[in-house]
Amino acid sequence: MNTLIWLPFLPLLGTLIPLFSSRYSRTACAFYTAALPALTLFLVLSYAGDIFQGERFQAAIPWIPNIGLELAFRLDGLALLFSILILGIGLLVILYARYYLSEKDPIGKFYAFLILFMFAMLGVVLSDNLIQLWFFWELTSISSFLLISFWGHKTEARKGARMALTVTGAGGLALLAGLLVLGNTVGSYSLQVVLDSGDLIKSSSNYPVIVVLVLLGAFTKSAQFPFHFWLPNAMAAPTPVSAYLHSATMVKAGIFLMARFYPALADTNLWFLIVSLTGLATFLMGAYIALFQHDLKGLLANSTISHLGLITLLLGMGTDLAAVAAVFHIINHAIFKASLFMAAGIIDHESGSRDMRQLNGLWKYMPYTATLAMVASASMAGVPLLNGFLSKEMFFTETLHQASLGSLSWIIPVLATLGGALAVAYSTRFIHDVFFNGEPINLPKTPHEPPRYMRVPVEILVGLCLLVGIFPGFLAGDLLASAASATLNGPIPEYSLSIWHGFNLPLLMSAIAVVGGLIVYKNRSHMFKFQAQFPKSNPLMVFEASVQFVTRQAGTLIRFTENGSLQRYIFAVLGLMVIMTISTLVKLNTTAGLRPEIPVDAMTITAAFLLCVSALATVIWHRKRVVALITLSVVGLIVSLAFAQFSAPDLALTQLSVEVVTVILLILALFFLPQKTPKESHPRIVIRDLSIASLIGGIIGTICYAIMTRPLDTISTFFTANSKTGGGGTNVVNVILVDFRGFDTLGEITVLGIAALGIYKLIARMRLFMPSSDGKGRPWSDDKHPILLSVISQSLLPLALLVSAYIFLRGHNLPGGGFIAGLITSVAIIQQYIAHGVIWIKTRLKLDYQILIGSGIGIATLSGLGSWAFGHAFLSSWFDYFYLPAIGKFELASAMIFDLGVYLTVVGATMLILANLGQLTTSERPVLKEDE
Amino acid sequence: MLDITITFVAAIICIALFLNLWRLLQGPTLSDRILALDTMYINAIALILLYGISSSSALYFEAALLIAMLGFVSTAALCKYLLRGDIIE
Amino acid sequence: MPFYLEIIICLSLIIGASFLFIGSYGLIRLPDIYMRLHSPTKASTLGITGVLVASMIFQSYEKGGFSVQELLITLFLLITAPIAANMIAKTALHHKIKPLKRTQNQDLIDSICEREEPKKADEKSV
Amino acid sequence: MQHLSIFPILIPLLFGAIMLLPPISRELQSQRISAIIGTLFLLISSATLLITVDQEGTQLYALGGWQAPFGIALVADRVSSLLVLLTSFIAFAIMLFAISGKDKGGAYFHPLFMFQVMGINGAFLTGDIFNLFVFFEVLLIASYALLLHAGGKQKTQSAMHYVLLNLVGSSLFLFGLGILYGTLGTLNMADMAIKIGQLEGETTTIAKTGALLLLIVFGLKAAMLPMHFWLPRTYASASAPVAALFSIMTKVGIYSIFRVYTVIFGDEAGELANIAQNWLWPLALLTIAAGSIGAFASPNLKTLNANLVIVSSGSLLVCAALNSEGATSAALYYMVHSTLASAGLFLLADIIARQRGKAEDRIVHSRPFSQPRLIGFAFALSAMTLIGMPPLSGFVGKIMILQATQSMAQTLWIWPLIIISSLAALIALSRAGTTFFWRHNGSPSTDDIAAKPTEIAGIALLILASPLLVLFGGELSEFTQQAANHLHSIQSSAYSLLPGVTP
Amino acid sequence: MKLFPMPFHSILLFVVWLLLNNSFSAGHIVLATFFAIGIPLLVGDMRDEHPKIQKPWLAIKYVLMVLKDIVSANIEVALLIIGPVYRLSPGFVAVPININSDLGITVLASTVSLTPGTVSAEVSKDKKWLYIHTLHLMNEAKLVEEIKSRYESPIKEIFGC
Amino acid sequence: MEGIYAFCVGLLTACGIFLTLRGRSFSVVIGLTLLSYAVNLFLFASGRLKLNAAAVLGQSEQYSDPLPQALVLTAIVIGFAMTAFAVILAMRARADLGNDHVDGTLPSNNEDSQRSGGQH
Ligand code: NA
Ligand code: NA
Repeated sequence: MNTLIWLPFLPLLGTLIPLFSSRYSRTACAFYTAALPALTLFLVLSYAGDIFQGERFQAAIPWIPNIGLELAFRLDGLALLFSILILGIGLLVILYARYYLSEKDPIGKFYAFLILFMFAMLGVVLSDNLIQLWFFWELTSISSFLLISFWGHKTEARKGARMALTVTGAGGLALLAGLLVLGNTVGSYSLQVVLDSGDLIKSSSNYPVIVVLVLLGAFTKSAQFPFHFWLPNAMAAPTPVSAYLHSATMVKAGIFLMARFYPALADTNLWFLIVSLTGLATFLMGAYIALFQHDLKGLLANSTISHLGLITLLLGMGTDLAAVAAVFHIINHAIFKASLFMAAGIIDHESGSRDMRQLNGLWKYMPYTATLAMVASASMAGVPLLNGFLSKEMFFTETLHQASLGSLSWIIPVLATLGGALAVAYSTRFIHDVFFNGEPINLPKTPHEPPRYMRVPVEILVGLCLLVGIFPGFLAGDLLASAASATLNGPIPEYSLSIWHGFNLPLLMSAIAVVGGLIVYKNRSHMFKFQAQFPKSNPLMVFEASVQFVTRQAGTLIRFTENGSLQRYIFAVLGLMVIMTISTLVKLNTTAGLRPEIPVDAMTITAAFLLCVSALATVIWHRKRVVALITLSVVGLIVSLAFAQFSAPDLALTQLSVEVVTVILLILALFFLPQKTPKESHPRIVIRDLSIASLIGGIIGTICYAIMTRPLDTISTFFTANSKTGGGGTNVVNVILVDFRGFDTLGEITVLGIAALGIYKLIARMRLFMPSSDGKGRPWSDDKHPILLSVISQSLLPLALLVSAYIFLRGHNLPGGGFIAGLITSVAIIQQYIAHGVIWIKTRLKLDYQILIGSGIGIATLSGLGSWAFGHAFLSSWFDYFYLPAIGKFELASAMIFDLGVYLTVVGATMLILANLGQLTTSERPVLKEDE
Repeated sequence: MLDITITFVAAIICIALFLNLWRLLQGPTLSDRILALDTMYINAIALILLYGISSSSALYFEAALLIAMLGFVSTAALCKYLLRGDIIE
Repeated sequence: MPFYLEIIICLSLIIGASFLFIGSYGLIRLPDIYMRLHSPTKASTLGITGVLVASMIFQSYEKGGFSVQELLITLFLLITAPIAANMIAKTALHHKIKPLKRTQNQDLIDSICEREEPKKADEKSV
Repeated sequence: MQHLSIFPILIPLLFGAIMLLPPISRELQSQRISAIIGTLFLLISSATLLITVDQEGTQLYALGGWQAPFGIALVADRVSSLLVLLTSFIAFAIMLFAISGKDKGGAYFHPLFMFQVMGINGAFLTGDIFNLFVFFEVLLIASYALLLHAGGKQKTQSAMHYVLLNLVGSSLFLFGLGILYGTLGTLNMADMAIKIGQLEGETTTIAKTGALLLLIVFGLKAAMLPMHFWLPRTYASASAPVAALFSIMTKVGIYSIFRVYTVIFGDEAGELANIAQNWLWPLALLTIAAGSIGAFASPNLKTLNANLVIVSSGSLLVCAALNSEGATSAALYYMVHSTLASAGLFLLADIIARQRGKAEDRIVHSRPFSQPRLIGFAFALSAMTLIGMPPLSGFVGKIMILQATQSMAQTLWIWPLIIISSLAALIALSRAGTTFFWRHNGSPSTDDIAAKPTEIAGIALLILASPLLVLFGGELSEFTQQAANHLHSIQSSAYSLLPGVTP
Repeated sequence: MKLFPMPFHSILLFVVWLLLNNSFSAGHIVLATFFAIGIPLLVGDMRDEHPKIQKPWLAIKYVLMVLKDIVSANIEVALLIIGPVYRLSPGFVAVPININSDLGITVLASTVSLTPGTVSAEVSKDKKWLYIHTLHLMNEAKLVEEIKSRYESPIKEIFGC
Repeated sequence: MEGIYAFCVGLLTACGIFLTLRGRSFSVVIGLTLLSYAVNLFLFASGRLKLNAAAVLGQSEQYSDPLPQALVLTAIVIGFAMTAFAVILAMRARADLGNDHVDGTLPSNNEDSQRSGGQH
């Protein structure tokens, strides 16, 4: 496989190395950590020659084709440039961090995060697929979050990191949207295709959306105005992190993005307006704010913002030369800013402070470091013979060569010069305030030169500043050319990298900037005074406050909607139901269908009247609970009669037996509940509820009527036709239950069993309210077990069992079955509990209801599994007729075994519920087993 | 003749049910209501049997039997509740 | 169906229904709960028996065999009706529901409620 | 294997029943062992089923030998077998977690767990709409009982709402079923799909009300606005393994919506074609919004996670509303991803709550963790998955959903909401994470509260599944694509699912 | 364990099974026997000790008598109900009883409830008194005497207690 | 007949819904029970009403639709299980939370509820 694929993954592999090598020594750890990035850098450089020749390397393997994601890498000039920056500066930072971090800091973790970030950055710059690019883009956000919050115990670190993550994360999401639109527009997520489709994109109606979304991603990452505020607060990170992320890598990712998509998106008015104006604003604002920072890193951070603005401005101009200048400044800024951060870190490390009001006159204590810092600062200020000068000259030149603002185009060079002056001013401040300007004030430590190797990275970078500044063509020429060519996706314009271009306008602008900057610095006290008039606003506080605000508002809203009122929740469900059904039902023109209706008879009217009156009485008296229970029983009774009347004897039987068990259950529960319901609904609520209840009643009634009066073509004829021949029973309903749809029944008894288990759980830990008197304050009677009831119940038990056996056995052919039989048995046993009490039963009835449930479900399931032995599907039934002498013909059916399972489950479940509930008040109450 | 008788008898039982309902709603005591419910069970049995006769079907017998068996249990449980609160003790 | 059978069925139906009706009627008509207890307990049991007999004869004829299942319902009712009446009476007494004013031996009610032996008339007067 | 399709239902059923019987019922240890064996069997058989379906196509299982539409048929197609495997996988992982002690605090944890899994698998596999109701009830009743596991006022209170709301829901379900049977005369979903196209006149209108009633029921399960209110409190109060298992329950509602409204009321349903979509649109988007707002307002991690479940429900409902193969494929991928992620976080939240002393999982400062690295790492992975950040699975699902929009209007509504919801998750989870792992006072607890090996294993299975979903995202998304393709073509080839009838 | 712990019930169950099934077929007789033996064995424990029926013939005679009384009771009560209510003179009566078995007391109380104008309302704790309510109390002493002679003594005799 | 039947179903539904919307658990349970009656009758009616047509082979000349009957039977059982659970949960809530309001807390500023609160 192409080595290109492995390039970014080599450092990823390296993420593990520091975690395991940190136990040896910090130096060893740093050494091992550096190995793979160094190797990667070596590999990258090995491509350099060909790339300088204009070649481009690409490699791809499919990954998730459905979303257009493939593992695709490209190494062209731009990628090469960034890879070298990422890996090169990364290696220096590894070395630097070895000395910067204290013994207490977990260096292994630090390196791991750093390498992870390096991997992500490499992924971004090497990506040849839009989705993959975004993939790594987000990884940079995450890994930078981890790095910024490395000292997470500090509030600023935590909050700063979170803010950085939020802002860049939001931008990342916008970027994703932008890239998806871009991909859709082009029809491919391949970067090369996109880059080659510039015209298509720019003429597409999606173009503005794409530009805005992609730029949102870029601007947030590169701290462009108005998203710049996160960067200074990210300075809570350890300085090596700043030196890496905020000079050469992370913040450059946004710049990289703009450069990467330059051929596809740039060179339109929209692009120019957004990008260059944003860049300009950022450039000036960053420089201005940098001037007022007392914190060394704050100054550098804002200067970074400013320089990023400068690059953005260049990229926005849309000319090829501006793009070249931008690429060049990317290189130069990375070099001097990294060295400056490192110098600041050394100062902080050795003096214990970064406050320029305390740091004075360090020249005396650390002259060597001071020299390095001063060179780098000078480069930042754009002093000749240093690299910063060259790209700034190009920048000034380009500001003069544009006419985008029409007659107002002169504003740009003027403002650029102003920005240059501010840069000179803050660079001067960095040099003068720190290294000169009297004696240090209250420093925690006496400053001295850092360890030898801590300086090495700075030395290298500052050396590069000088070398590039003096021999630009030799050192950076090819790199710049190939990077610029990749940026432009085509030939590069003519430009000269020489130091001296003669006396020209840009040189004048530089001169003005230097002089102006010095003047500004000189009069800084006035400016500080001027600035002091404005209220200080810490972006972090603002950010936190706004997050807090949103959180609070969200909380208020949630407390309002999710107010914990079940009545409201149910109302919401029902309200939705009313809206949905009514919107449909209005289209029903005729309620009655063509099916002839059954004539009405007196019996039906009576029953209906009884039903309605009792139902209404239940509602009206629902606050008198026992009365409501009695009227509810009447409703249940009438419902069973209705089933009986309309040819459903099985249903009638089931309804009757369930009814009794339910009533007993409700009575049992009523003992532990208040006897009465207070009147607490506001009349308005009552009217509201009455309205929705009547509406729903009306809807359901209407639908019910509409259905019943229409003919139906159903599959049921199959059941009546096959019940006897296929299922071996004449009671079709029962055959459906135990055979045709036995699976439903299996589920149903499982439900019953589970309900019983759940109820047992509920009861097992229940605290009790045991009223000593009824609702009217009358004490309970002392007759626990009325004698007549006790005696009669004993006699009824065998009879009831016989009846349930009868109901069970006939079920297959006549109304009945295991379920009803089970309920009858349960009621009979409950009757014994009522009549005799728990203790009496306990000594006489040794039934483990839990085992009944388990075996019931088990038997039903096994009866279904039996058919497997004969190669039939689960629950396939068999039945046969047998002849025994003297008895005659009789039938045996597997369905009966199934029904036995049903019977056992029903008895077990009902008894587990009722008996345990009853036992609550006794010494036999269920308690939690110790081991559970 | 049987048809007319059945209609007539059904009407009578229906009236009886109305009377039970009246007592059930009227009360005045809970005992009255339970008594009314208990009587209703009996009238319901009659109604079911009558329906069985009128439709010449023996399928309704079990329903009647169950009402007889289970109605008693529910009456007993309600009474026990009024007496003791706790019906299983 | 032979005419005599039809007559018998009709008769038992009418007799049964009448008793059922009277039972329910008494439930409305009688003035206190204790008196009302009598009417469904007794009148209804006979009433239901009438209907059951009719059903028995009818179903026996319909099936061409004999159908005596209905006896079971009677059996159940005969066993349970007194107990139900007893339970209801107990609740009424427990709730100290005042009987009709002219009820005799009202002084017994306290003893009944307490399930004590009746207090002798002479003890009471002391 | 002939009976493979029913294994995912029978295995938990039988294990559940056996655990109620002695000798296993007597000893917690033997219940644990059988629970692990049971879920492992389940996992193996579900995986086998998926492979079989992938290779041999949809498996029909006619229960009792009665062919559809007369008997109940199980339909193991790519969609259902994927979700069954998902269920089995999280069941296994959760069970690993639970046997370290979370199964204590109340009786019957293991059998109830098994029964709930059975209910979920049954709901996925059944091809019969009434049987779906039955399995809904199985999984609901088991969830009621499990919700109360280990007791506490909070649980009782939230269970009250959950149970009563669902009881109302079940009533509506039956009304809906009554209407559909009363107009179509059949219960098998494929048969319904055929008959729905043949409906004439005003019966169509009646059938439509039935369909909409079902939408409400499924919406209630899926926590669709305005029926989502119950979810945060319920999930937040449930004990960890239960909450984790619940993370698949909203998906049952979503799945049913896909089944019913693409198969029965799909493109070929004549007048009733795509009736749900008009309702789903606004409600789905509002659900995302409500979940995001809830996530913002969440005072603790469990509530936060619960609100993210609502967000994921909303996103899935959006896919249902989009009603295209791409959207369905996205939904299937997203379902797998979000179920695993939220289950993992629910388990993790328990460890977090345990190690933070009185602060529990509230987003306030607390004592430090006793296993900060392990938990921090797990939390970070979990959070990134849920936010939808690469390299974890959330981003694939998110992109698939975003790519599924087809018209400008769809894009304009869906994209901002999906993106803002991700941002809300990002903010909420990063706030929670930084607070948990960095805002400390005091010293770690000295009690024995460290995560136990099986707990770690359970969480690891769930959390580490996420990178695998990305790594093998190509295969998985190809599978979901085929599954979606199948789901959308069932209606036109319904007779192939009905061996009992001929066109 | 005895094969027939409850002989009376066994017979009852046997008969009831045949009644339920309306059949005297061999198959049902086998089943009836099975249940007549099986169910008492199953519920044998669920019983208090009750006296056995000592004089079955007397029991049958008693049952027939009660049935006859029930019919007359019904007619009597029906007449009372439809007659003028203001003439009714209800009352409570305490009947001293002397039966040493709960079963006996229950049978007596049930009989009383089923027969003319009386309902058993309560049994005293010491089981020496049966309180009844009469719909139309004419002669208290006569009523007590009638209950004791007509019902209580045969019951005592039947159960031998 | 169908009209009366539908009216009853509608009325039961309305009664059930109204009670389900009450604040106290017992009322809600009663409401759900009423609602489940309505549901069962409704589901039953989806097979259409028929007289003298029990689906028992050989017992009638025509057969009513047995399938909805089987469904209703299942629904009744499940409904019972659910109701039972809800009832016990209501008890448990009363025990745990000290009141029988479905929300676990009594609505504030309500004289009636405070008065009744002292009753137990
Ligand atoms: Na009790
Ligand atoms: Na008790």
